[in-house]
Amino acid sequence: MAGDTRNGTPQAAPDGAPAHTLVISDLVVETRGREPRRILDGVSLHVAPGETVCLVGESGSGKSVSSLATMGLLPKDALTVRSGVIEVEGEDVLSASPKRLRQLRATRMSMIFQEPMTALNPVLSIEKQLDEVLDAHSAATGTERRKRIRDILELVRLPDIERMCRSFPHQLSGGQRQRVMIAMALILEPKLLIADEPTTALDVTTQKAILELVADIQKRLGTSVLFITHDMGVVADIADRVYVMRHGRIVEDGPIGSILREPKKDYTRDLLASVPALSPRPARPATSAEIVLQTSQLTMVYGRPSFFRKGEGTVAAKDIDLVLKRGRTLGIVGESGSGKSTVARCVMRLLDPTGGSIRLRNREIADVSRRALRPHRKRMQMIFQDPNRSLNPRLTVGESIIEGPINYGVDPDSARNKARSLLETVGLPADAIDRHPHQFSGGQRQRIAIARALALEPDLLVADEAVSALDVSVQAQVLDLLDDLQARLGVALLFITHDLRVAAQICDEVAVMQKGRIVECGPTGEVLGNPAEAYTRQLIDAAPGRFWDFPNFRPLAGAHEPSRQDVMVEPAR
Amino acid sequence: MLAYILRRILASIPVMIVVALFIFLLLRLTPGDPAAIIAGDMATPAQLAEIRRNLGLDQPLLTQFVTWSGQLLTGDFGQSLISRTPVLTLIGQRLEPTLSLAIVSMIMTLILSIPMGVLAAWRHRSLTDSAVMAISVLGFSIPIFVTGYILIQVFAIDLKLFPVQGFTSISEGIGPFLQRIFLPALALATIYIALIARMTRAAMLNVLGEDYIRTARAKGLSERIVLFRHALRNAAVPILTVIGTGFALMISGVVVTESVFNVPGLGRLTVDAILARDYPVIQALILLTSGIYVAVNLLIDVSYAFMDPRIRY
Amino acid sequence: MAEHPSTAATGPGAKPVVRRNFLPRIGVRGLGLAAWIAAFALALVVLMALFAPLLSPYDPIAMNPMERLADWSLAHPFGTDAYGRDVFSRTLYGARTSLIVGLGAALVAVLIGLPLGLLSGFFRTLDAILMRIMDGLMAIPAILLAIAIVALVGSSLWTVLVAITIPEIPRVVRLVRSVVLSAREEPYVEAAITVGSSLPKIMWKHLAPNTVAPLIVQATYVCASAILTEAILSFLGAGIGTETPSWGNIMSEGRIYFQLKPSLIFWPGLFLSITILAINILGDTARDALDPKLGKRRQD
Amino acid sequence: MSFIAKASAFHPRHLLRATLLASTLLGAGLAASPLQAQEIRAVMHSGIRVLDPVITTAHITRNHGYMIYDTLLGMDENLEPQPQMADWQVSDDGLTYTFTLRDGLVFHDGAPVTAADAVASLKRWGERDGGAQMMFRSIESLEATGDKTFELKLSEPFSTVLQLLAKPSGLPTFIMPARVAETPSSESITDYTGSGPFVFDESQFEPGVRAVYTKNEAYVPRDEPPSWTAGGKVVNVDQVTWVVMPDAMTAVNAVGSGEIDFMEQTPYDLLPLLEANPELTVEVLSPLGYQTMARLNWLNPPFDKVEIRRAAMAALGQDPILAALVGNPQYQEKCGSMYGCGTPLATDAGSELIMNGPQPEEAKRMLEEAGYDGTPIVLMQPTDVPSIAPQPVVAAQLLRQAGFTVDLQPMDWQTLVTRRASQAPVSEGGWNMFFTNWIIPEVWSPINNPMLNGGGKEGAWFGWPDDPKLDEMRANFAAAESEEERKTIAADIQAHAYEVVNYIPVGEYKIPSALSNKLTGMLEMPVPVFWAVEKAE
Repeated sequence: MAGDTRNGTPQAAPDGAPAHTLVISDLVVETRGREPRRILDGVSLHVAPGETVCLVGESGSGKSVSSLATMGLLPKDALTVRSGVIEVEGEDVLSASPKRLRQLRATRMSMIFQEPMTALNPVLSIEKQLDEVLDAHSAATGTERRKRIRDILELVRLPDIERMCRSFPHQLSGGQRQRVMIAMALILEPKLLIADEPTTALDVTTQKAILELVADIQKRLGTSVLFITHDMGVVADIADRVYVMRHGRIVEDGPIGSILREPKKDYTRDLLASVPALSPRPARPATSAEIVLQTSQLTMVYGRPSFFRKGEGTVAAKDIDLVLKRGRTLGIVGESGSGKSTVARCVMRLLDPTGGSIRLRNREIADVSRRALRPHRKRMQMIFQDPNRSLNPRLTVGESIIEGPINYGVDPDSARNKARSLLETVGLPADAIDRHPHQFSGGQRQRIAIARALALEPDLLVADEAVSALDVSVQAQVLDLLDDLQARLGVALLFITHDLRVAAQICDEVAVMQKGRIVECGPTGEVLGNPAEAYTRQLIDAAPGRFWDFPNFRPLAGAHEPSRQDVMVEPAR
Repeated sequence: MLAYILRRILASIPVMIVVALFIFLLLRLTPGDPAAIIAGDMATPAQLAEIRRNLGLDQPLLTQFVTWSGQLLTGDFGQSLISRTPVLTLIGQRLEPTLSLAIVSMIMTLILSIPMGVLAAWRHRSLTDSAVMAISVLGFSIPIFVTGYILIQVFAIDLKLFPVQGFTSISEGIGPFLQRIFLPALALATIYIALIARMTRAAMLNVLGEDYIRTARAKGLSERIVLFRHALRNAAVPILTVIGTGFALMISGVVVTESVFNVPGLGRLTVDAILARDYPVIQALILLTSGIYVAVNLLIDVSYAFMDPRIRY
Repeated sequence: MAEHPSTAATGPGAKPVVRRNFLPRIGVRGLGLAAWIAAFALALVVLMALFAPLLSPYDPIAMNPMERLADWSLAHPFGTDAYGRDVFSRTLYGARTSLIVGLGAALVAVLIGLPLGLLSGFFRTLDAILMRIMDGLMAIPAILLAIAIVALVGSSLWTVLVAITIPEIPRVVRLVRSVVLSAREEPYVEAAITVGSSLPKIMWKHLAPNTVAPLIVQATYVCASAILTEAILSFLGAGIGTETPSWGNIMSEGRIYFQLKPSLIFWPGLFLSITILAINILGDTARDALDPKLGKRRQD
Repeated sequence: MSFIAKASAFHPRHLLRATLLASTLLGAGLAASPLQAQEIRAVMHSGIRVLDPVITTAHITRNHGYMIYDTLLGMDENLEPQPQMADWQVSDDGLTYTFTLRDGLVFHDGAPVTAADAVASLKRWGERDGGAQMMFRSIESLEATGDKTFELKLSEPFSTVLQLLAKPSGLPTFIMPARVAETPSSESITDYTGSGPFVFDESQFEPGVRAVYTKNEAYVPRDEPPSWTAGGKVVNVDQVTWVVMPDAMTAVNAVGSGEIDFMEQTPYDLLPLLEANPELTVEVLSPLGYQTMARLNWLNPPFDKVEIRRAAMAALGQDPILAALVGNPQYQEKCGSMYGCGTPLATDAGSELIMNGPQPEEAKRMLEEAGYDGTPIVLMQPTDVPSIAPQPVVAAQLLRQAGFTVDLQPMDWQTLVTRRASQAPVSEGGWNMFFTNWIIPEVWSPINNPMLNGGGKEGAWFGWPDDPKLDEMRANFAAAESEEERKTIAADIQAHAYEVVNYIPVGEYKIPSALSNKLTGMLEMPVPVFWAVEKAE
């Protein structure tokens, strides 16, 4: 049954054995316990020397499990390999002894992980963490090891290497940490590098730099890369070949070009269709002149000096001027730490801004007391990033939705009736009202959160990274829903996102933030189509797969075909 | 860091004032009359009153408190009402046994409990894990005086390996010292071993699920290095915390152990002083133990920074 | 914290955060054998305590000085103590006292600690004052405090209970406070703020339930340690009076006969250890089942 | 013993192994480390804390007094006063006593003992001791008449001057340097210079841990053989160390293992352990023993009524109380004499009610007649003093059987001694009943028996009987000329005291001591002393 996916032929099998750096055939992984559940169901794939293979799929598709199985790192008490073969450079790793497996790691196969924040040991210095790889696998002397460490850190283009060596992970930026991870993985020049979502947690500009680095080193060392990602944009940028996974099986595989242009399976097509393109939405005519939200000189400074604390404090947002009209969507985009969420939380008065004004329907709310704020609260509502956490897991869906209306004096019965119809509005069955959030998927939970926000009939909806935690297919649906609701209810939407492509899909106007300030603001088409600021351009350039029009299975008009070479010649940032 | 320590010390001043005031009031409101202890069974009420006046116990509470705290500020802890010995001399005499007991017991605890906890976490849900947990839960479930009696019966009386009771100063040689301190320290350590082994296991279980442990394994490091270099150091903070809060547990353990093994330490001094209503001694001792408790926990907070470079004060 | 929450988990590839926030849902199947045995033993002890008057052959305080320190016999399954009282009956009634002390301490500590912790977690000014007082209370060695309190009010069951409970309160307050401090950052609490819920409502509906799981775990430890502390207080002569038999004072009165009549200390000791063992095992089970992160949370 | 098996089941194997290993390393096996030659290590009945033998009547402080001080007179085993530091002459009218100090008496600091020192010490003693207070009311003057002689002049006849000066317990006449004796009697002394057979080593004193006494090389003993506190105090050891062991179990183990040479009071129930040890001797050193008694509060109902006090006496009985307290016929004795049995004044006058107890039915009847309204009796129980803890528990049961309502209140001894001083009603912290113990020499005459004082709220001992008749009888006793007369008056006093239920003696007991067989020649007397005794190498 998995045989039909083994049709890909290695593109560049060099002469001489082994033909493949990695071969996985018919791998079956199950959960442990009395009623085993299949996590991987006959997965087969191979990676040729020097090749970059992308394993793409949504959450829960089993792509990470495949890589962990290869490294012999499956959580022993939870998962077990039922059958199948995994060979690295011809050696069977499934039947290898623990000792042999340890020897293979870092020398033949290496892995880098998604969260560079947590994947490095926080209490050991960078040098120590690199050194112990050499210590475990080579007989090199101290001097040799020190030199090797500095060489590899140079290779991954880290600045100020001596300081780096002494540093601890928390003292580095996310990108630097991921470079350290790469250095650690490659210090013994293994033939296989498995990269499990290595750039997902990074900002786009950093992501771009890391992708370039991987490609560059791969070329120099001839490493084979198995790259696991959910992001079709990334796939389009780096892959030689692609495996699409779903529910523990390989759905489709093939060279990058054919997958993107001629996907054979419905799932692949759907996946590609829901990838947001960087092309701005067509401009909408303004429906109302009524200003729902206006901020001026809004400023938020953390940690102002006190008796025990000297210094200036951290400026999270400064002089933010925004105007949002009824029925319109204003996007705030920026990388992590740019202050976009601070602005959202100030607007919601979850934070008390340290300066400036916030006017909600022409009423000043920036400095009113909590009590005086209460009547205004129902006029603005928020959708949070993580639907797993923004719904109280102990309350039923209904209880969560009617909490607000009851606070404002609606009687419980009519509030419940309203909740039912709201649930239907957001595309859920009315009987969902008595269930608990954990019985729903992430996308459904976000719909519930939207229903809750709408229950108070707000004029302003603030969505803080509201689709970032969702799979692309779900993401597209939620964006559609928001758009639809806006059209029907005329609510104004303040949309916070780090993802330019998402912003392009939904926003009428976009404000680009950097280091707490707005660097550029204007209609989406203008800002994204013809950026005035270098920073905006930089962001746009870094967006993965920006040359490809995924939903239409073709390159974007006017853009040239993406290629790996194209990525590689870009200078590192 | 220095500023942090300074700030913490400043912050502990109100704590100590709360302690001092609380103890003072509690004691003075407690029925009991040191004069009666001094005078014995035959004294008449008039004689008692005379002795009380002599000790200044007839003064209003506030006056007594002001006098006492005034003396404290000059470093004068007063003298025992009963034996007229300066309180500091009394404490000085009893410090070594208690410190020895606490330190030896702590060393035993660390030697035994940390490997136990690490092992249990590493072999999570195995027989070893269950065994380690059973031992430590058992250690937690037997009153310390029973543990003490059993140890005495088995090791001192039946096997004649150790003396039954008492304390020998370390100045009389390390051998005799260890020989006397071994059983009481072991009795005292049982609860602590249980506590720390459990905490170590729990903290290690947490840490072993972290990404960097997976990274360490992916680097092909041996399990020993993964466990002790990577996991244990990261698990140190909660373990240290429990060592700090468990210190309070140790104090109550010390009181009992000192009685059972007749170790002439501070614990016994405190109980004697409470039973005799020897106010200056009780006040000084509780202030001292509270001070030590606060200091130990400050020390532990500071040591976090050495265990975990992310923590900066 | 340089990282902003908005990047904590981006992208659909992020692993779903598994949160076990729900009320204790320990499935029957989830319990290990040890937990089963523990639950059974505890149930037995509770039944013993409940039906002590029916089960005991003698009045636990009726003495017969002529028949003191009797060995095991059919009439006295556990022998008699120094007053000639039936140790079996005393042990049964002792279960009552010890359980009252244990459960009482846990309950009272939670009842007082929960509101204080909730308030402390929410109001900074109150927090500063309350925490200094709690620090002070915590710094005073519990056993010494207990001795002093028992000396102050006399040694009845209730004063011993109070004396044992007071030192436990700061721990509960700190626990609740720490849970509140972390839970109030949860988006669903912010969501409740944005829908205009009042502070008491937020505390009660959204924050308090978070404390249930850790409190259950903490309560088992308070319970176990209260029973032990009662025994230690008895040992030090500051325990419950002999007319209210407790395992602690039976053992304490019998400890001098340790070598001659081990049964005096063995039986109550056995019940005490089994009970505490059972409570501890259940507490551990509850912790493993409820909150794997509890151990990581610093106490302060 | 089965404990080994049980214990190793309790503890993991590795623990055992570690322990064995550690002990081998330590070269263990010598359970008893070699003691310093000629040192006697003793566990006394309690720890010594108060070092002033005049300010307190605590027995341990008295014992301490006998170590480092000499007494003016001694008392021999026939209860006869004998010269110790001084000899005496009595004038024909019996009103003037002349004392002459013997030669060779030197304080530890080298100064000779003078008559002035003796006079100052006696005066301080006279302010504290109950009997002495009574005597001093009859003293006209007490003055030194020379370096070695002093004179005591009575204003009226007082029959027991020598008995008081020689009494071995309560407050004996310890002689201190005048500078020390000038300390007010309500203030503890801080200078522990004496002239006794041992020197107190202040540097090694740790209250609650140990007290160390070294041989006084300068001490010149009398030539007579020792007999109680009379005769020569010849010290045969270099040092005596009193070790405090709060846990009786630990002390018994320590004696058993040879770490301790002498344990003054052994718990009866542990005697089998000690008796089975061939290296130990268990014997009663104090031939007179102890009296245990109940005191009722005359101020508070229901014991303000003599009928109800009598009912309580009928309800109690010596047998059950002694059984709970001692439980060993060898060491307990029913005794109806308030002056102790086997003493010169011993009598059973008026003791029928308590000697025939417990009589619950009789007591019930008496209660009914007295119209007892069920007022609860607050009976105080000290939980931390093993020798007084059981009596109230048994009494509570006996009283309840007789129809009393009893509120048995456990507390520590300190709370008890404070509370018993309260004359307030029960609702305001007062009390109805408590128990305590005396050694016989403390109660053996109407003069020094603290209970036999009818001074009421001001003058009497706790319980405050207001009984002028009793005080009158005591005065007669003090003035009595002959032994016969004294005996008669004492019997009358006792009969009267029983009639009004001044207090209720509930039996006598003796406490065995445990001695290492290395010790020989330990004196049998009411006070444990460490002269005469020898210790084998």
